[in-house]
Amino acid sequence: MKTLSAQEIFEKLKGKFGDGVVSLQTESVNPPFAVVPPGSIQEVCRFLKEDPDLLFDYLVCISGVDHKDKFAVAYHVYSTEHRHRIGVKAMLPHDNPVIPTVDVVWKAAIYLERETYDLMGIVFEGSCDPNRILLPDDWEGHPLRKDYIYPEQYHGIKI
Amino acid sequence: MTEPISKEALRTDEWTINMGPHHPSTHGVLRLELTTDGEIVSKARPSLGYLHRGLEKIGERVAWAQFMPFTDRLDYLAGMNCNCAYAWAVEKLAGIEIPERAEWIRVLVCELNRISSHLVAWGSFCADMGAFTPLLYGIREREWVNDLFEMVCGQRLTYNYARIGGVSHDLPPGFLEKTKEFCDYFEPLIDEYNRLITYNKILVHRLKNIGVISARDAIEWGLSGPNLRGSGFAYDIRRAEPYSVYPKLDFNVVVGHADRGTLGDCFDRYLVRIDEMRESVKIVRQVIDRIPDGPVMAKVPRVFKPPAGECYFRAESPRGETGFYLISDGGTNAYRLKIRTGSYMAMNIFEKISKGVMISDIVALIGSFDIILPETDR
Amino acid sequence: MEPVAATVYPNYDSVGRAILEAFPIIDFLPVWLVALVIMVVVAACAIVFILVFEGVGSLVLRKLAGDIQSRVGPNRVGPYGCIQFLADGVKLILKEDLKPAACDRVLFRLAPYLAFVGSCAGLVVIPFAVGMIAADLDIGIYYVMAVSSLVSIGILLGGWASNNKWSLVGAMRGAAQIVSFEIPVAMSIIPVILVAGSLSTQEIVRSQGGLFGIFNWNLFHNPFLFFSFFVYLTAAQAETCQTPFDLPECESELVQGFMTEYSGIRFGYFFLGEFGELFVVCALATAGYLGGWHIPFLDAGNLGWFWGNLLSLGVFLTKTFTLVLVSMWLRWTLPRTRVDQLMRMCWKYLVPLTFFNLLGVSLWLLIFDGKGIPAMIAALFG
Amino acid sequence: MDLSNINFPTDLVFLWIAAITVGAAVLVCLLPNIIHSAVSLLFALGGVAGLYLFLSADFLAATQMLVYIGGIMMLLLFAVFLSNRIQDVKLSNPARFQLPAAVLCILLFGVLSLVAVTTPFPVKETKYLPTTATIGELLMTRYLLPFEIASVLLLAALIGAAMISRPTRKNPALDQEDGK
Repeated sequence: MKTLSAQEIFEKLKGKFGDGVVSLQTESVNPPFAVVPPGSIQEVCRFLKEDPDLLFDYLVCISGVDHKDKFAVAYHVYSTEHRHRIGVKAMLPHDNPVIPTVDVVWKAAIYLERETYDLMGIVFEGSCDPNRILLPDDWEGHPLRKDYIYPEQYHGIKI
Repeated sequence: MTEPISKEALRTDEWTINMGPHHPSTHGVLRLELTTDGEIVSKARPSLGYLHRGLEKIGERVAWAQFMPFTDRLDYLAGMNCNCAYAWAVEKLAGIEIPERAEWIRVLVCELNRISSHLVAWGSFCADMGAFTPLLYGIREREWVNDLFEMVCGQRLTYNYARIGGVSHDLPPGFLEKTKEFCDYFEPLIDEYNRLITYNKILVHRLKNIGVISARDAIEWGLSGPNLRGSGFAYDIRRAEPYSVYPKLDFNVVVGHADRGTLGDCFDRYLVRIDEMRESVKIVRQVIDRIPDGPVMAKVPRVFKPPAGECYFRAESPRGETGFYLISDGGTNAYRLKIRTGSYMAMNIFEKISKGVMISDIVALIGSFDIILPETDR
Repeated sequence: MEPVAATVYPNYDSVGRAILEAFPIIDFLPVWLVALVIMVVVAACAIVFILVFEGVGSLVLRKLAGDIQSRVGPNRVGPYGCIQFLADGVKLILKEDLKPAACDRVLFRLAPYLAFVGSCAGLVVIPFAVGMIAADLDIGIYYVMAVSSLVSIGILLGGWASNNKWSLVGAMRGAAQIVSFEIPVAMSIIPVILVAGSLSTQEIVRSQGGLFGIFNWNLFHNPFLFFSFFVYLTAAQAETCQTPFDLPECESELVQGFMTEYSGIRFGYFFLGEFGELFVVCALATAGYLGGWHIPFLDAGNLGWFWGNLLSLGVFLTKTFTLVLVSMWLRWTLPRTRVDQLMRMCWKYLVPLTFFNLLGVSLWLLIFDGKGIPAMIAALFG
Repeated sequence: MDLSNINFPTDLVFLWIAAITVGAAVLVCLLPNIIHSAVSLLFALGGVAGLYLFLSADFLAATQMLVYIGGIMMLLLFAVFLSNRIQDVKLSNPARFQLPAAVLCILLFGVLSLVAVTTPFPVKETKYLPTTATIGELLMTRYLLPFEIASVLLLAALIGAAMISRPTRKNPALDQEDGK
């Protein structure tokens, strides 16, 4: 067991991917985030999981955040071996929020991604189960977006 | 006969059976689409969301402190744990130090609630297995815990006890003595439960070797809490990422140890809950002995505005990790409030491990995961 | 048509004639009418008995459940809730008789009757007392086996006609279970028949009378019979679909199994049938193994018509209800088996065991010339 | 039919049972729903059991109930359920080749009626005597060989059926338990 600090983890990422990771966000954030471009999320996650010094084997949470002009997808990962944690964040454009899936890295991502897609409308490309989960399949819109307009009725039922 | 009749000749049609949302043992409004070949389930696809109330959206609309009652509704069998987890998360976000006594009180009520939640889990699991009596035994003991909670906050189910910065009321006089009395009464009962039902041959045969999850799979699929520990992996957030006063307390992380069948089967998950109740009693006793005096509420401004920032806090609830991912933009309410729950992640692996079991085992699986639907649907 | 062997084989003609002779005042009535009236009265007695048994039984069941589960149980209707069962009965009768829109209407209505008739027809040969038996058929136990096969048909049809998949799963389970467990039930009652040398239930009970009190019971006749009794109880528990073998209707898996779509009095028929069957199997166990209506150290036949019947009836019912209580006790204590475990238990364990037992009893009877252990001990000490 | 000859209660009951038997048998052919046909067959078989009683064959009647209703009917229902789309309540039972079947039936009916009318049945006084002991004795002495052959045949059929229908287990956990 060798617990690494967020800075050390970020250095390792930087060493592997160079410009593939953008920055480390530590300001008033707990745990710190490594911000990566959406396109390289799969590689970064796979590296995080498989590198013997990192071994981030436990995907804790995937959250979508609507920052009005753009979306953020935040991945919280944890290593049960080294007991360190870090966040990975990818920023997506607001008009076309698409990001490659990480369910090929952690199976835990299946439901978390389904939920994020369902409530936030972020599309996870290549997901093995790209369906809605909490809302009905024919629901219109994604309620957790800030610009969500509440529907008046659903199939004639007043909401 | 060298060649038996070809399988094609005896091919059978598969059925689609709808299990739930109104079914006696889906623990609420869970719906499963079962595809079965006779009694053998070839696929069980959970269909969630019948209890979706949009708690995360509500969290963005109400003030920080006003969200506290909603956390009760997150997991109605362990309201205290959700209360405290939310309070801890907000305090971590805002950097508030809370009084020592408040921390101890929170740990005390959390562990008491863990006992009552595991009691219901155990009882309803036994009821799913056809033994109705343990459920009522569990409810009987839970009443005692509810009485204690009624003393402390006036409520029996939705407590709304924790506050940002402490707890709403100090412990009433006589509470600690009552709690000690409960511990003395309850601890021998766990052995009685074991004698009554745990090692009953029928129950053991129903549960062992069913729904085996290896530790590797459990981590891969994001299981947490007793479901993960049932696979023999000693991972408890109270120990792995200690919060509050847990580092000062002496307790063991209970893991499954393949008591009767394969490691990580339903019986191991069952036993983990039974043994965790013992550990919780142990913690409660320590808290009773060591709880300090002092105030129970920190100074928190009436209009509470945490500084802008993000925070992910994890707490060990009876049903696994309850995580709050909070984003503040410096306003009076959360910019984003994401809740991660143990039951939701347990449903994730359900489709995988329910392949090839029988319809009766589906019930055992649901019971062994101890899912609770407000938590999965939020 | 003369009643040739009226003593061996009770014939309603002969009973009718006897009554005509006893009460010449009704001489103007034809014999067949008197016989018919007797039949109807006896049948009505049986139905009323099973209704009362079901009512009181359900109350006892719930009170017992309350006791075991450390709660009170029904206590609102009447003192200590003792007429709760009347309220339940009224509720069952008054409740709307729902039929699913897509059900098979004819079979949906027919099925409860089949189940009810199949389980309650067994009452005909139950030897309630020294002189109380509806018909002492020469094929007594065989007859019970035969008519109880109607129950499985009723369950199967009821489950299928409901047009509900849970019902159908329950019905298939129920039919398979009842058909399978008929074998160990029958095979574990055969040793008793061997000892008594008759299929007639009354004859079996009579063969257990004698001087040694309860040691005349077949239960203590020899070790094989002792063992056979418990095999019978286990198998009977499964054949009547009681917990831990209540798979056809297990509420935590199949909602309510084959009864899911039934409500009101049709549900009541299934329920009555279940209780009736419970009584019949327990009564058969009493008659076959526990000495039936024999009062220990007392010959019920010598007590006179009234007292003999009354006392022996009391003894018989006490024994039977004790077994019923044991069944209920198990119901509130044990979890439920899975369907494949149940079938494995039946075919891999119970059936071979009963065959082994049968062989053992036959050899015992052959070697010791039909004498049981108590009789041999008695012979030893003169 | 000469009504004055009817021995009032007994013959009436006989006629009633016979009517049920024949009526149910006719319904077996005519009902459009195959499950309904099967249930009619149940009543036809039950009626035959009743007729056995009239022949003072109580053991045979009970056997008829046990074997045909408890066993064969059950198997039949299972077979229908398992070979058809089981969820479908509206199972149909289409009639084909009606004309040849009708001709055949009428011919058969004629032959049977002829036999029934022309055979000199010996009329005996019915004696309600128990038959069980006699049957048991005969099975154990005179008909022992056929009895045993039938038993072996049935056993072979049982084992064969179990062999054929034995599924390959999908759940290794069940196999493991089985092996113990």
